[in-house]
Amino acid sequence: MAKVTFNEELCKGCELCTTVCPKKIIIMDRERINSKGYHPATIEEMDKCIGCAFCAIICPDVVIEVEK
Amino acid sequence: MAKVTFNEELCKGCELCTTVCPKKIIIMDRERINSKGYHPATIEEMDKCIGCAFCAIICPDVVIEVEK
Amino acid sequence: MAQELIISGFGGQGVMSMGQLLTYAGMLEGKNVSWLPSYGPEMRGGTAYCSVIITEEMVGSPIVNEATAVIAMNLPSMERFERTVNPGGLLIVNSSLVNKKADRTDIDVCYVPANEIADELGNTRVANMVILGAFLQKTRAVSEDSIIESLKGVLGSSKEHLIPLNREALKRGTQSVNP
Amino acid sequence: MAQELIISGFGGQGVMSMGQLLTYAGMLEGKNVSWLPSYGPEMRGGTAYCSVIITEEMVGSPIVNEATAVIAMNLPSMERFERTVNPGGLLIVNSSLVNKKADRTDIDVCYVPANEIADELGNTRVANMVILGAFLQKTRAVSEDSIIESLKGVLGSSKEHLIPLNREALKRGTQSVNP
Amino acid sequence: MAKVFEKPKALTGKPNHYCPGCTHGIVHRLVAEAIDDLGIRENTVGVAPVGCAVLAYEYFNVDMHEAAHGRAPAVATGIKRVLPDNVVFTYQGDGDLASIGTAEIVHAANRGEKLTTIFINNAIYGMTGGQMAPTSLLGQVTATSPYGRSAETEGHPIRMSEMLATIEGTAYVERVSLHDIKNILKAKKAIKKAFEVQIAGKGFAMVEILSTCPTNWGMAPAEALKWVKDNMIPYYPLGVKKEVV
Amino acid sequence: MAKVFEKPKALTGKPNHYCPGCTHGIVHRLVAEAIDDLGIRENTVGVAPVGCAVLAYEYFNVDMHEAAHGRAPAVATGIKRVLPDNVVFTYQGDGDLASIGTAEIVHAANRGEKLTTIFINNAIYGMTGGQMAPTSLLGQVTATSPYGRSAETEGHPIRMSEMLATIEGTAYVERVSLHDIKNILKAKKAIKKAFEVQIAGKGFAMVEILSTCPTNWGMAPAEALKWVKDNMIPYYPLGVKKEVV
Amino acid sequence: MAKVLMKGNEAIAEAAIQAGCRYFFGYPITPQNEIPAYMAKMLPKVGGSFIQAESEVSAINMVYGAAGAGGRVMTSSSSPGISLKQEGISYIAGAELPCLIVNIVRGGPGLGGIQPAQSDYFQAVKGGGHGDYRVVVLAPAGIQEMADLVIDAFDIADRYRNPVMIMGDGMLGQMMEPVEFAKKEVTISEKPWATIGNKEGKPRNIINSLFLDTQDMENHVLKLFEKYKEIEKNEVRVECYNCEDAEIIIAAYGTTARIAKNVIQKAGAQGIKVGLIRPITLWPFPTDVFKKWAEADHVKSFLTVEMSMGQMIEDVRLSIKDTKPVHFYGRTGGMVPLPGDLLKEIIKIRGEK
Amino acid sequence: MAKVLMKGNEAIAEAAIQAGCRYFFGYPITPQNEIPAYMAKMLPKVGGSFIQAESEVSAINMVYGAAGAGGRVMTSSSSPGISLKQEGISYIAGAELPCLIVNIVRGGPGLGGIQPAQSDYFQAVKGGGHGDYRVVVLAPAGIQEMADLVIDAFDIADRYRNPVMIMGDGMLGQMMEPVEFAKKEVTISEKPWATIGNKEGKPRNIINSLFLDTQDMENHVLKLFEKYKEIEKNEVRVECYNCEDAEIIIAAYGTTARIAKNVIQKAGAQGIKVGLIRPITLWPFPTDVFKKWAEADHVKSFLTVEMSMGQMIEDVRLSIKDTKPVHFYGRTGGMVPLPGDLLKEIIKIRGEK
Ligand SMILES: Cc1ncc(C[n+]2csc(CCOP(=O)(O)OP(=O)(O)O)c2C)c(N)n1
Ligand SMILES: Cc1ncc(C[n+]2csc(CCOP(=O)(O)OP(=O)(O)O)c2C)c(N)n1
Ligand code: SF4
Ligand code: SF4
Ligand code: SF4
Ligand code: SF4
Ligand code: SF4
Ligand code: SF4
Ligand SMILES: [Mg+2]
Ligand SMILES: [Mg+2]
Repeated sequence: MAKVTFNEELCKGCELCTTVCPKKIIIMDRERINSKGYHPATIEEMDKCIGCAFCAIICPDVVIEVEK
Repeated sequence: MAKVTFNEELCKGCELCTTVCPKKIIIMDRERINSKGYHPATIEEMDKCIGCAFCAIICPDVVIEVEK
Repeated sequence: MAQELIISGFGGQGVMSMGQLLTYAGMLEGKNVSWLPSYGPEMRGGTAYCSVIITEEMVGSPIVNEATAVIAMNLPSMERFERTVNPGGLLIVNSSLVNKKADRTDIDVCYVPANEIADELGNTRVANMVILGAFLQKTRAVSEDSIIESLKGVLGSSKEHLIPLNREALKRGTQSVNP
Repeated sequence: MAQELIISGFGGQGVMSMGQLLTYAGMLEGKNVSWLPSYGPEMRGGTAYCSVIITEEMVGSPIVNEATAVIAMNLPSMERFERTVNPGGLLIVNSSLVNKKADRTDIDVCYVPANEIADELGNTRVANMVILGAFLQKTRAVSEDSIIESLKGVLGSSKEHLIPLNREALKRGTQSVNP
Repeated sequence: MAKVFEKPKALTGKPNHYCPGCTHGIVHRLVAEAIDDLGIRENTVGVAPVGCAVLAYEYFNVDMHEAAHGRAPAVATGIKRVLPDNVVFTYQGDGDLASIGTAEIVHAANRGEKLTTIFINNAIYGMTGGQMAPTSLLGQVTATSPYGRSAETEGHPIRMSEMLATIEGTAYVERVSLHDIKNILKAKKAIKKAFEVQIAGKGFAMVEILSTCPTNWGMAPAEALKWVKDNMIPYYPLGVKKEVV
Repeated sequence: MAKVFEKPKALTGKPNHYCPGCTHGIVHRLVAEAIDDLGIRENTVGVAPVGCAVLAYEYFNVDMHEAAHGRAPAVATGIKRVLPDNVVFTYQGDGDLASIGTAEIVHAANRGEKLTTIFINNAIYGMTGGQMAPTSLLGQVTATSPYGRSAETEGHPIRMSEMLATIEGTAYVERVSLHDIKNILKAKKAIKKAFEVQIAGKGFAMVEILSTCPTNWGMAPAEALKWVKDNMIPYYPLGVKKEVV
Repeated sequence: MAKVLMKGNEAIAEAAIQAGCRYFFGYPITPQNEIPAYMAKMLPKVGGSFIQAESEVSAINMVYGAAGAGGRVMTSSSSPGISLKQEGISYIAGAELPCLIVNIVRGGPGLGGIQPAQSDYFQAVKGGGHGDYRVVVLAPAGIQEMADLVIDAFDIADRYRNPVMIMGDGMLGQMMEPVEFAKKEVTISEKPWATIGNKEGKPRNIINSLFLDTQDMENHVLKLFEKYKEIEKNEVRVECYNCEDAEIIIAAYGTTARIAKNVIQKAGAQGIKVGLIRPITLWPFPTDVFKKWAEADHVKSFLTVEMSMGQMIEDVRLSIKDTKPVHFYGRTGGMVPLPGDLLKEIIKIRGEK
Repeated sequence: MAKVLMKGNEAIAEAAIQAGCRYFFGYPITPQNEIPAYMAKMLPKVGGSFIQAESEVSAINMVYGAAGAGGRVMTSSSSPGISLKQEGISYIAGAELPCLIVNIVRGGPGLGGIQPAQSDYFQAVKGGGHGDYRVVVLAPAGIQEMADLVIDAFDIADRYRNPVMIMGDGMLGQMMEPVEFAKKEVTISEKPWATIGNKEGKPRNIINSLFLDTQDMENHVLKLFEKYKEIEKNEVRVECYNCEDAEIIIAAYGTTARIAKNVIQKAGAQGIKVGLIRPITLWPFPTDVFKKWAEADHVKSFLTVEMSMGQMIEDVRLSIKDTKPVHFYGRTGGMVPLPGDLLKEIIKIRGEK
């Protein structure tokens, strides 16, 4: 089991993490907007995460922390 | 038969012409000194000249004219 | 009355072009005008703004330090520029993105849900025209026709088809506030 | 008497080092001194010169415009500097390379066949020491010992064996002119 | 649960000012990771360029020196001569390194300065709003090549890695890309190697990183990565261009 | 009797200021002969460098422009853009071209400017009295490498022709020498070719000429030529480095 | 042509093209990037040539080459980039070539900031490069004037064979105002000295600033300074505003002059009589105009207003020979004076007397 | 140490080494080539580092880096090369780093000549680079003073974290005079701000001159100018010679001051009382000393003598607020004033009154 944490305030909504997740579980949260004005990335089905950290590796803003 | 003319005032006495003459007929005139203070190059046995123009080709100061 | 206003918002909200349209319209009406953008790296993703002056007098400094009106398209803009409105002046807030009320009580504050209205028109990008409509309704700074005229100049003939949508957005904006 | 002299010749004739030796000697004798070379691309193959001042007073400008003495090691030097000698001053000509007489009649002119004397000593390169000897004989600007002292400093211990030759050249120079 | 990924110590953690999806951010992290991995944080001095990374001194948690545009290799040379036992790196864009700073990078390499250079080739001037870089591709439309770069008037894109590889003093030069996870990991390796080469005193080391500028390319970040893969890599082949062993 | 050798028309005939035996003089004549041969004297603009050839404008009998040190390629670019139908050449030393002017030559080549560059590599700064050039050989003693050039502190001599050959815009680059008659004749051919390449509009053309500086090398002129042959050529191999046909 | 709304930077570029400028060599730098962008777009259409040079150093040397070949040529940059051009500018002045250099000044020293500043006055006016030379420096205060001065600048450059500089700042470069381009025929004078090829029978042309003989060198500089005297006689431009009965005269150019005008109106409303002398040419400086007003009894003092720590103030003091007090009010580093603060300063100065 | 005979250029280099300078980055140019040559020879022996940079631009940026890393560092060049360094000098001043820059001035503009000149005064003193900043400028008039000032220069640079320039000319660089080096212990102050690695627990050091926030930028410049005020208060150096009863006071520095002294003696012999104020610091300028003498009744006028078309004269006029006439006598382009001509000028000025 793995856990991915997003430091939402840092997210710029670039969507790169969504493109590399092998499980395609990262989505952009269209409902919320952070103080910078971006819709942050988020995970709804965390249990599907395999902790590969691809999302973190590609994130240009060090938004993501991964635990396994 | 060939003729080599030195524009003596331009000669800087570098001796390069003497090194390339296949006939080794060019010598530095130790007796004379031009207004720049150099012993000019000269030929004593002009009849040995084959007009190859090697001397003129290597002269950095365009001192030499060759006729054939 | 001379207008000295600041229009501010996120990059991409069309605040710069809104200001230019207004300035152009003022010029078409024979007034003295200037437009001055903020520039620099802070624009990157951050807040951008421009200062617009439309006046019968000569334009001295194009910088607006004391505004007759401020248009705030997002929260950081309101926070930054609310205090620059002259007493008795106007603050127009894009209430679609700003869910806070202004602190000032000595000025006229209008809340326009510009993005929502634009969405209703089928194109979020005309939110700036909506809010511009509201501004014109309040100030009569220039006529709507002059705005449309300038817009034609800006869009060029290839994009003339966008005029009706923009005119509609302007109109919805004027209707969104009391004169 | 204060000496303000110009030493001039072809590059390679040792005019610069002659001037430096003299200056160094002046310094060793506790006088105020300066040495100033000509510099620049015209040196290339052309004529080089230096100005030397040896005086009890303070040295103002190190440039010598009006010389107490001129040493001309070649013809161009004589042509250029003959006129700068003060009336009553001294012109020393290296007659080995200059086969012309000076025009000035209001100055003391000495002709020293420096290269020939140097050749006799077996080394053309000490022509400068020969002429320096002549200069010292005429002016007593500094003592011969001071010159040898400076030379030792310049040559360093590795070339100490050259001292006798140079001393001899100096001596031959002093002998070549009347005091 | 153990952390499998967290912010490296050699980053300050200050939010960066780069545009959404700009790969400058990825490179910052990779450099910081390499510094952490090698345990050289306290011994490293970084030189920030003038370019979008002008504020790099805010992000790298090491002593930093802000250079003049293009002069980072000269600044780094000055630092390294004073501190031969420190690790010194420059971080430079393609305008900085391949245009105004051409002489500086060529001669730092030629002197074999023991420096590590991180070269961000994003085929554009990001900072100043999207002008042509010497590395812009043929046909690429930029603010100063509005009709697309033409070989006739602007010349071909310059391949700095290949050029610098001809220089004796260059000990290591590799070109990498960031367009997918595999390549990001390769890039990280290359960056680490470029520091190791410096530490081993072998000479000048550079990693050229094909990077994106979504803003000035006018593309979404993911699209920009694809553009790197489809358009840049064919012209800028990846791989080690020189390695002195 | 017919003249088999006389002063070319593209030389003014003014005596040059070069030291005895300096090969700058030979190169001047070769360039002038090429101009005469091609019949382009009235259409040529030359750019003089800052270096021993700073007075080249006195010697070449064509319109001349004196550049700032190292900037001849930029000056020539400006001229060529105004006068695309003229022939423009630069004449540059190794300090000028390979040191201070590195960025200018790289980018003139990279833009594929239709220029001809005559590059005098004499492994030294002649004009300023014998300082190290980027092209000075390892071990060479100069005013600024008094203990001999060391790879460790000064780096290896730079091979500009090889470096510029990696650039797309370079249409022709050849290295020649002047150490004997055969090579002088080859050099002449190369110079002529470099003008022809420009006239044909193919791109940037350069001839690197291994040249002597008897004065600052401290050698007799003939000895200096031998030094070129024995020491320079092994490090700077002669021949065509690039030719676009 | 009708009025159009344009950024200052664009107006400079358009005016240059209308003035017959066909060659532009530059390097990007904020806040002047609209100039190269405009030139890149338009020059190919009019048969000209645009190059983004590899650096500012190269750019100015391309200008040097193009000017020598007879081209109407310009470059533009901002403060750090202008510093890099100093050697080249000195060469161009020394070789007596015409060209236009635009400096859209930003805050300094060093990398500084990109906001409006006037802290390159000394560099422009006293000579940032080495040696004895002068550059004509024009300081527009509005977009229309910017356009007009660009056109004049090329003519001045050609007439005197001398580089001319336009000094603006980020505010003037970025702001939009209406501007009208008078379509006038451009006549560019012959340049018989240009290096275009030595046709048989013509004298050989050489562009050069090297003089190995010191007397030649001095003569050359003396000749340059004869020319500069002519320029000082003919080319001074200045605006006087409200000086007729002013107690205090503000000296300000460009952006600060605009602010000063606002403040002068406000001060007038309060009964304080303030005038403005606005140098349009920073060199040649309008010395005589300052002197004239300094002699007027009603003028009690001067106040120099600059976006710098005080640079032009020296020329103001030199012009009036310190016969009246010259005060200074400045903001720097990209800060633009606030009208209210300036007014306070005026009131303070008035109180002091 | 005993007196030795040395060229000015060599004395500069030797003095630098004695002052603990261990890093030299430069590029050859006449007439200062003896400096790099000396450094190339000596620095390796004392554990220092010499680099012949690829250009003056690189050299000044190497200086910038080395200074940031805490090294005692210098560069030297001559006029065109100094122009190329202007961007870098502005950066170093902006980032507040100490270093020594030597300019052995030659005639200009452009390539000019290599003979002595003083025509880079404006560039050095008013700021050849962009932005609001100052460089301390020292102008020695003899070889001993050159050596002494070099040692002082490094201390001043460190004390104020500011670049210092030594201005000489070809004559001072090339001439030999006796010089003595007082063997004193060098103590180089700590540089806690240097970028030497961010050891845990210490604050992170950043060398920088960028300020995106305009108020920060202005505050930074104000802080610089506070420092400059301190320098103006503490570091002015000047020599007054024969001023006590002078009718005419010559203002001259460096080479021209030497010539002036000769002439003053000659004038004295003719009963003409001439004095000399010789600024040793060109910035900070000895304003107060000029003011003091201008207030003396016996002083009727000033005469500025420069090897330029007249640059320092502006500072002389500003210093005395034009309260007395300030005449000018200059030669330029490598010409050095002749004592006889200067004397004639003095006699002429005296006749005019
Ligand atoms: C001397 C100088 N010239 C120009 C500039 C303006 N400038 C700032 S960043 C930059 C180029 C940025 O491009 P690049 O180096 O490719 O970095 P990127 O922004 O793409 O990462 C330029 C030209 C400057 N600051 N200084
Ligand atoms: C900006 C500038 N820097 C330095 C110089 C001094 N300088 C004149 S020529 C030269 C180098 C000459 O060497 P090179 O280019 O190899 O030509 P060479 O004399 O060997 O033919 C230098 C450094 C200068 N004139 N201008
Ligand atoms: S760790 Fe891997 S699986 Fe989990 S969210 Fe990130 S990319 Fe997807
Ligand atoms: S990659 Fe990072 S910044 Fe981009 S959307 Fe994902 S979490 Fe946000
Ligand atoms: S032409 Fe040939 S043979 Fe005759 S002198 Fe010259 S080199 Fe000798
Ligand atoms: S090569 Fe020319 S200069 Fe040299 S000695 Fe022969 S003729 Fe004289
Ligand atoms: S402008 Fe381009 S390079 Fe710069 S931060 Fe934005 S995306 Fe990145
Ligand atoms: S110094 Fe060297 S390169 Fe220059 S002219 Fe003399 S020999 Fe030739
Ligand atoms: Mg880039
Ligand atoms: Mg050379």
